[in-house]
Amino acid sequence: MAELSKDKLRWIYERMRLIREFEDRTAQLFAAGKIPGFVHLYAGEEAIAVGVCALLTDADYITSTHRGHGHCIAKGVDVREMMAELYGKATGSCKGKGGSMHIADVEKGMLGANGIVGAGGPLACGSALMAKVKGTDQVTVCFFGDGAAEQGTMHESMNLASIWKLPVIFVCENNGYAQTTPAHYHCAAKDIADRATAYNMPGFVVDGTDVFAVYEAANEAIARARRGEGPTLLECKAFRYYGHFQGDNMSYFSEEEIAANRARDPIEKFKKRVLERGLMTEQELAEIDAWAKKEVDEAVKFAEESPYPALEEVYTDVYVSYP
Amino acid sequence: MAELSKDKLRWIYERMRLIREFEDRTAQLFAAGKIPGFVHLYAGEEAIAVGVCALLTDADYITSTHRGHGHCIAKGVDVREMMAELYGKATGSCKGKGGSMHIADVEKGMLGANGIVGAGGPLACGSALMAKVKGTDQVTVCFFGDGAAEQGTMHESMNLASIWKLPVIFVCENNGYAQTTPAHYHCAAKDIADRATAYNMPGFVVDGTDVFAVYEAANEAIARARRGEGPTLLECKAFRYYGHFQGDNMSYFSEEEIAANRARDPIEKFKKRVLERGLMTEQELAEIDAWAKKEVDEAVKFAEESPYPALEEVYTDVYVSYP
Amino acid sequence: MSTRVIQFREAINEALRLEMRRDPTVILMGEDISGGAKTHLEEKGTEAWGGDLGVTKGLAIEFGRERVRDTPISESAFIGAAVGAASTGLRPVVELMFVDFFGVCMDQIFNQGGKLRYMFGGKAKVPMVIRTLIGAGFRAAAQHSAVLYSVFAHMPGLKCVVPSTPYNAKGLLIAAIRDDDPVMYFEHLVLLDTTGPVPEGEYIIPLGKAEIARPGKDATVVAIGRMRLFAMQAADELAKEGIDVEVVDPLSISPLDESTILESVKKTRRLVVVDEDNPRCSVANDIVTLAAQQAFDYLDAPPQTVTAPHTPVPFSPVLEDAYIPSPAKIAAAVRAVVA
Amino acid sequence: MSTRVIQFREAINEALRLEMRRDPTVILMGEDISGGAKTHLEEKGTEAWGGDLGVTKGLAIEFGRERVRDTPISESAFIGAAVGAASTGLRPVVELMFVDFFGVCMDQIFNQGGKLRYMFGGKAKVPMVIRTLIGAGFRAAAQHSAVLYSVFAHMPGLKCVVPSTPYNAKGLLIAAIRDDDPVMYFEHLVLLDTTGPVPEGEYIIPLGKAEIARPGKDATVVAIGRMRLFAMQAADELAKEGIDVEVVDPLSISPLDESTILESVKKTRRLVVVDEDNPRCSVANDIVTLAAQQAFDYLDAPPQTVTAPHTPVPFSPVLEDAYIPSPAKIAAAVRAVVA
Ligand SMILES: Cc1ncc(C[n+]2csc(CCOP(=O)(O)OP(=O)(O)O)c2C)c(N)n1
Ligand SMILES: Cc1ncc(C[n+]2csc(CCOP(=O)(O)OP(=O)(O)O)c2C)c(N)n1
Ligand SMILES: [Mg+2]
Ligand SMILES: [Mg+2]
Repeated sequence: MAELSKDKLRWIYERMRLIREFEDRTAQLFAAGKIPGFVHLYAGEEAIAVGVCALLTDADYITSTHRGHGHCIAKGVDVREMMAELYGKATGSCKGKGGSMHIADVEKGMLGANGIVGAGGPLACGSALMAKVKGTDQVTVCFFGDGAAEQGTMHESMNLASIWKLPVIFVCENNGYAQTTPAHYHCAAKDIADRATAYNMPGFVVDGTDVFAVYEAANEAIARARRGEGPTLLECKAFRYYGHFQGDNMSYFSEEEIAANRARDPIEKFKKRVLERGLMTEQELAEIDAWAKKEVDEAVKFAEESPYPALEEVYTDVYVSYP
Repeated sequence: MAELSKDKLRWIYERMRLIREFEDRTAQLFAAGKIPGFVHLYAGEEAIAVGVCALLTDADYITSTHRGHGHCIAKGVDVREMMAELYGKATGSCKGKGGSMHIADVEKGMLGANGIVGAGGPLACGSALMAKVKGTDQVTVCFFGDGAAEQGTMHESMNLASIWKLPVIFVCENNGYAQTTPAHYHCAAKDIADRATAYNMPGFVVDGTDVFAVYEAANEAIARARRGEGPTLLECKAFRYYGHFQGDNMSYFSEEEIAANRARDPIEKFKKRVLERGLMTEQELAEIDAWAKKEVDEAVKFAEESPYPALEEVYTDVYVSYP
Repeated sequence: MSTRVIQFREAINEALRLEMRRDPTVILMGEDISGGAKTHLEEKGTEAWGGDLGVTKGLAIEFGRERVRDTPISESAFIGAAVGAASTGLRPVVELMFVDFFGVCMDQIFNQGGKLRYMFGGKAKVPMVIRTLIGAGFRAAAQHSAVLYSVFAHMPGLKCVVPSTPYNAKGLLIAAIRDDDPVMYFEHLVLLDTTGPVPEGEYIIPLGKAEIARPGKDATVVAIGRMRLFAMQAADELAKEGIDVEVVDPLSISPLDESTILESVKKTRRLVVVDEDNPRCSVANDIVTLAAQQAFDYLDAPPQTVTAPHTPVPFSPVLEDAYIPSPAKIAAAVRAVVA
Repeated sequence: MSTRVIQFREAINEALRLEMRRDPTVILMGEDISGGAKTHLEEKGTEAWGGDLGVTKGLAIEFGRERVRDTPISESAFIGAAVGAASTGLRPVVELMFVDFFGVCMDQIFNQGGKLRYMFGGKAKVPMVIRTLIGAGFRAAAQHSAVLYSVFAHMPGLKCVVPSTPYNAKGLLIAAIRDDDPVMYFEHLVLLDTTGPVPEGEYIIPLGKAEIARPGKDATVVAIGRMRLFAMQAADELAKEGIDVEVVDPLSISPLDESTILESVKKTRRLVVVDEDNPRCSVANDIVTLAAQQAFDYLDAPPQTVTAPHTPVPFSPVLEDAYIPSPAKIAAAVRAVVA
């Protein structure tokens, strides 16, 4: 933690707060019928995306999941464009064609939220392979859920990344559930991190509600990848505040569980730590809170005022060219 | 070994010798242009199929691979029907419709050779699930190669079998290569058996050229499965005498490797052991050798004399009924 | 049998329930088809969702989690397990949550389930059903809105059924479960909320038989799944213009009831096919080909197709609405063939 | 450019070699495309097979194993890696050994590679090629003999190319590698051994352009891939009977060169489509539909299709031969349309 500059600490808190604000607002907008489709919220897991992305540059890549808003924000995707995308507007990150499950910004190194569970593993091997073939030091982070860990693609990807020593960091976001199904039911391993042995790579269980712990573990793993020593598996244990998607009744959470989750809120944890150690002040934090709220206000305004795409857009962007 | 009755020993030697004879003959017939298509031979790996199947009854199931002849013979499929199948004759195990890569005999519990690497894992979970739902003590053995271990299906199957405690025994036949690609290149794990940890199941490395070792390991695993305690992973290390398929130049084998393989021939090992311990005599073994040769002679004769299927057979057996 | 008005999803649920009562070898597998496995809900004998859209609600409660199995996200494993179980004595009904996910498990469906019988020379059968969601209209975007049934209709060894009303959804599913071949059963997301009269007990609608949804004499509109509803709306509209449309709903797309379609085309001499799937290598083109080959001399106008365009499904509501075939487009196509 | 007679497989190899020399971002991945990785062969700077059928022979030797990568049997991982690499700056050419294996990796092909550009609103491109073997005739049975290109032609976002001669195999592959969209390139197993004249240097045959393989006036035979060779044989046979057949080879099936086909059909007024794929939801039916819709008034006879039956590929040589469309069946179909 000594190594974290004031600027980095601010950045971390800004991003975590911005994610939380974005997600809380999205939940409201969904409930109000303003945002259609399937929406999966990241609130509760902020420390993972932010702790990892704090170590990346725009030249590094990430692959994401259906629960991608947090990854986007942590990787620096514009929240106005994101919100416009959720609304299906022409000004969205994907011109309104993708929606929540496909937000992407390749320029920022964000290779897309993904509607297919486990699909990011192979893609991450690909951008990592690009870096290896071109001889750059870019790394790729593959975020995936505990549920995704049971997909064949993740197995294949971890094996491939390991034998080719690809610069991939596999970050399993174990929020305890795949939809309504608890990880201790769907996963035979005691910890998902145990699977690292199967690929002869380092594997660690990390407290995914502690951004400092995530940062530290990711730092090691990313350095290893940049040194050309291959992939690492980090299992970040966390929780989600919202249901699997908006509309989920969340009946599978017990009351104790919900209380326990609230008690390990990653943002509160961060605040407590920086305040205790005098690294940031209440005032600074409050300013960021206000900033984040304003950012999201503006994003919503931008989205609402933006036009829908022209109907011809149905037919474009399928191919670069199709004679 | 104490537990192996004389009858069982005879059976083991018969089956191993019959496989070897069948495969050597098939190689000749292929070279002579009598058997068409893709043919993958099992010679060298006899101890695995035979050591495992010695513990099964007709009510138990096995799933197999493209290299399936040995599994068929060990599970008691008729060699005349098998040879007729290789010839594409109407009297074949599959009426000539399947060929080498699809020989099956569901009545004998042989759920088919398989042209798709890794496809047997899910199927094995299925027959095991059937037994579990029906409450029988039938087990299913899933044979798969070292190359197949990198397929997503195997990961998914081992996880599923473990969480549901399905009576499956995963038998990895590590013959060192997937086609021309050595396991130490394609597999990140030190031993494939290490992957058992990823599924919280027992995993063992077994000498796949020693039928007694295979028998012993399989005995444990099968007993465990029958007790309802779930799957086990056995990695049987062996080699193959022939190329990946007939026509392979085998250039990737070094000379030392070939010599080392010959020195651990599973049939010679068995003979040495039973002779040393006085469990069988030279004469008994020679009689079985002669018997196996005759079985295969007859099988070839049967195949050659059998008719080809009628052309209408193209259209039948696609569906049970298709109005 | 008394008849009530119930939802499409309830009709499916009822078919599953009746078959599970009748036949102990019928089992279900799928992701969260009950939900909350090994949570406090299971302890209390309840469940979470009964499927993402509530289609399988209550079945785990009645039949237990041994027969109604929540699975990991391992479509290859559990669909392949269904093939293995079907060929050794069970009748599994499995759920592929969205058809869009077929790419992670297709080998087990077409190369194993669909071919096992043929490869084994007829010495096995694979009585199983794969239920799966199809269709646009939910703003679910490019990876959760496809139709794709033409890919399955292409495959020898598979049967494909596309119900369109609660009534036929129930009868077709019962038929599919009792069928000895692997059957793909396609549930349109938007149809799940629709309602209609459904008799209480068991009944069967045979696979491979089309239904004349509306008799008419001026033009034949063959419309699949949800498109039947749009075709009926278009037909009402056209009736006001004096155009009498016959709407044919194939119900099964493999096997396809060629004779009912041909008979209708020979009668009306005009054909419009409506299909929400993408146009290339589609059931729509199969039906046009059928008419062009076997009713050539009867056709008075070039057959028309109204389909989705050759594009993925866009997210934006305005784009998605433009993507889906509409009653207006169907009516325009009919006007063109009767012109 | 001087022209030699070489094998189909050599023409492909040459296309790969030239493109790899020209463009350092072109890389290859596939199972045993070199072979013998990390064995004594690699130590000696040699390789095992250069692909199961020798198509990629020598490329690892010239370009090194960093650019020519043998893979584990993990089609989802390495084809998905190609998608990831393509969208971040490489031009991967990957080998799916047999198209029959598409079921283990299709998600990465159609839901990722094929849709990424659309889902991202045009803000990405995926320049990659998937080479894959198709076709019966090798006695390789039901899981190693399929054609299946219609499944890929169905998918928006993918392009599909089916070469038929060494000459067009080379030109089409170079075009495919330089194309900015994902291209499926289908190599017929039986064609690999065929020979033909091929110029030495680089040249392109544009995607989406059909070729008139043989001009004629009495009937149009559209024949894809290997079927072109059979159609030419049938045409020679029919010429003796005084029937002058025009053979059109689409070369690309997506995009399909509709105008060349339509022009031919309008001229000859008769259509036979020959396609080794299974008949349901097939390119064959797309072409019949095209003619029925856009050349309706020109057709003098119902269009015929000569395809594989709706069955898996049988193993037995006698059955497999009966399964594959033959010159005799093509000739019979032409006789029927000109009758
Ligand atoms: C291949 C595939 N199967 C199933 C789904 C449906 N689905 C979407 S998210 C999800 C649960 C994912 O769980 P996990 O990976 O733990 O991610 P989380 O939602 O907890 O972030 C499921 C089953 C899908 N999108 N893709
Ligand atoms: C899904 C799939 N990918 C590739 C192949 C081609 N193929 C057939 S056998 C084989 C090697 C299999 O190696 P292994 O599993 O070790 O079995 P072995 O041949 O050594 O017995 C390959 C790549 C296939 N049949 N199926
Ligand atoms: Mg989760
Ligand atoms: Mg092997």
